[in-house]
Amino acid sequence: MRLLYFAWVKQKAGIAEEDVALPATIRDVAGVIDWLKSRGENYALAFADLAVIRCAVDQEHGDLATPVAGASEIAFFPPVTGG
Amino acid sequence: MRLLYFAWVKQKAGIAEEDVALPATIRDVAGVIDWLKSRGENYALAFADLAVIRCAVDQEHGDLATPVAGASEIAFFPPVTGG
Amino acid sequence: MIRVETQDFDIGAEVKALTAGRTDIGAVVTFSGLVRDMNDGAVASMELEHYPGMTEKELARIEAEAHRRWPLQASLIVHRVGKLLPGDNIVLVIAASAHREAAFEAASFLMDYLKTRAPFWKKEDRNGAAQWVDARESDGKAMKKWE
Amino acid sequence: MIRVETQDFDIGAEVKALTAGRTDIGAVVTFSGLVRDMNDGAVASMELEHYPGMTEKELARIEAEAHRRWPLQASLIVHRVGKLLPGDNIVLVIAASAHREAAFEAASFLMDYLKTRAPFWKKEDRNGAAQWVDARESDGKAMKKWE
Repeated sequence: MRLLYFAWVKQKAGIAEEDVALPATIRDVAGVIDWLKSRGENYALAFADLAVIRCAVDQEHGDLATPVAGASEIAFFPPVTGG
Repeated sequence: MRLLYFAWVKQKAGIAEEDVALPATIRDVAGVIDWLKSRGENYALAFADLAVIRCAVDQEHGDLATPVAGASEIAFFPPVTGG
Repeated sequence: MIRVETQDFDIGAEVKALTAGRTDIGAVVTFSGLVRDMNDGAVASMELEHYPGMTEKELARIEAEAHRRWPLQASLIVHRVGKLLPGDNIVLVIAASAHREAAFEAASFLMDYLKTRAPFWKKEDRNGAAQWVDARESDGKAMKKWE
Repeated sequence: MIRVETQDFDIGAEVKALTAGRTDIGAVVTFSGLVRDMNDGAVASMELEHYPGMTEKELARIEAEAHRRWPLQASLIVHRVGKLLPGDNIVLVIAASAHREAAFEAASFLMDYLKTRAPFWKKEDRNGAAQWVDARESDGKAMKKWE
């Protein structure tokens, strides 16, 4: 599964994208974030405040409860500020 | 005093503009219209339905009750349809 | 700024002229109205008549009222007169502001007021017969919402 | 139609391209958003980051939703990415309809949805320091009115 990071989430995590093999026990986006935070201080920093984290699963807006089974791409980013 | 007519009011009255000397007894736009109707069939035709007559006194929107004393220009026209 | 003229306008050039050299404008809304012919050729052309003198005064009053109600950095009203063909531009309104809400509302207000107060009259050449266009009741209603 | 690109756009040319040869369009509303620098030189430049792939899908979803809600003859969303300077264009939205109410509402809707759902992020170079722009609470409220 491909993970993508944008804007200050990318900056804090120190990584733009990566391919990972998620543990089979992870069911939703919240599970992915918990797992990432356990992998390193950079992720703990990027995901310190979940109120300002947004996500997309296979390029559609999701939330912490969105299931990740079968997904090929999950992206994490701050609230959007375009336009 | 100058009288101006626009759009189908002009067409029905058969005149675009004219200079007139109003009787001193005429106080408002309604009085001007009554006086015009007495002057000829063309005015009677143009002002047959007052619900669709609009007017301006000295280039500001008015209505039947707008005073005409001291005015130098009164215009009669249908509801506007620009834009 | 207001203009009443026979020639066509270029929306991009007008927006550029209003915003050139400025960095305090964040939002520009334009409205342009065009001659429609919904019935495949029924409308051959349209003639725009107006009340010279009052037209300019009324457009200036409408524009001033928009500036009184919203924080606008710049605005423009251009209305064409004379003979126009289906697809031709009739009117252009531009409202520029720091924020988009003000720009959208002011442009919409300018059009609603212009439609009900600016002394223009449309005459269509429809199937060979000249016909004055009737005022739309919905235009009166649209203006009332700003009162 | 939607486009994500680095180059600038010309509002007039885009409107002409959407309306050329048509006589069923009576009203065209455009919104353009520009890089602001309210504090006299504090913002030297801005960088627009986006999520390639999802951006295009999301803009297409937003545009399709506008066509579902209003009778639109044509529409366009153009969003620039990369480095921009104060006064530069950022985004262009166009909505064309038979009547002005639909064109105004659809353009406003497109911007409110774009502002809260399209995956773009602004980073300002402000007094020499790069700073991610915070989302405005008012944008979330603006979107809620369409629900």
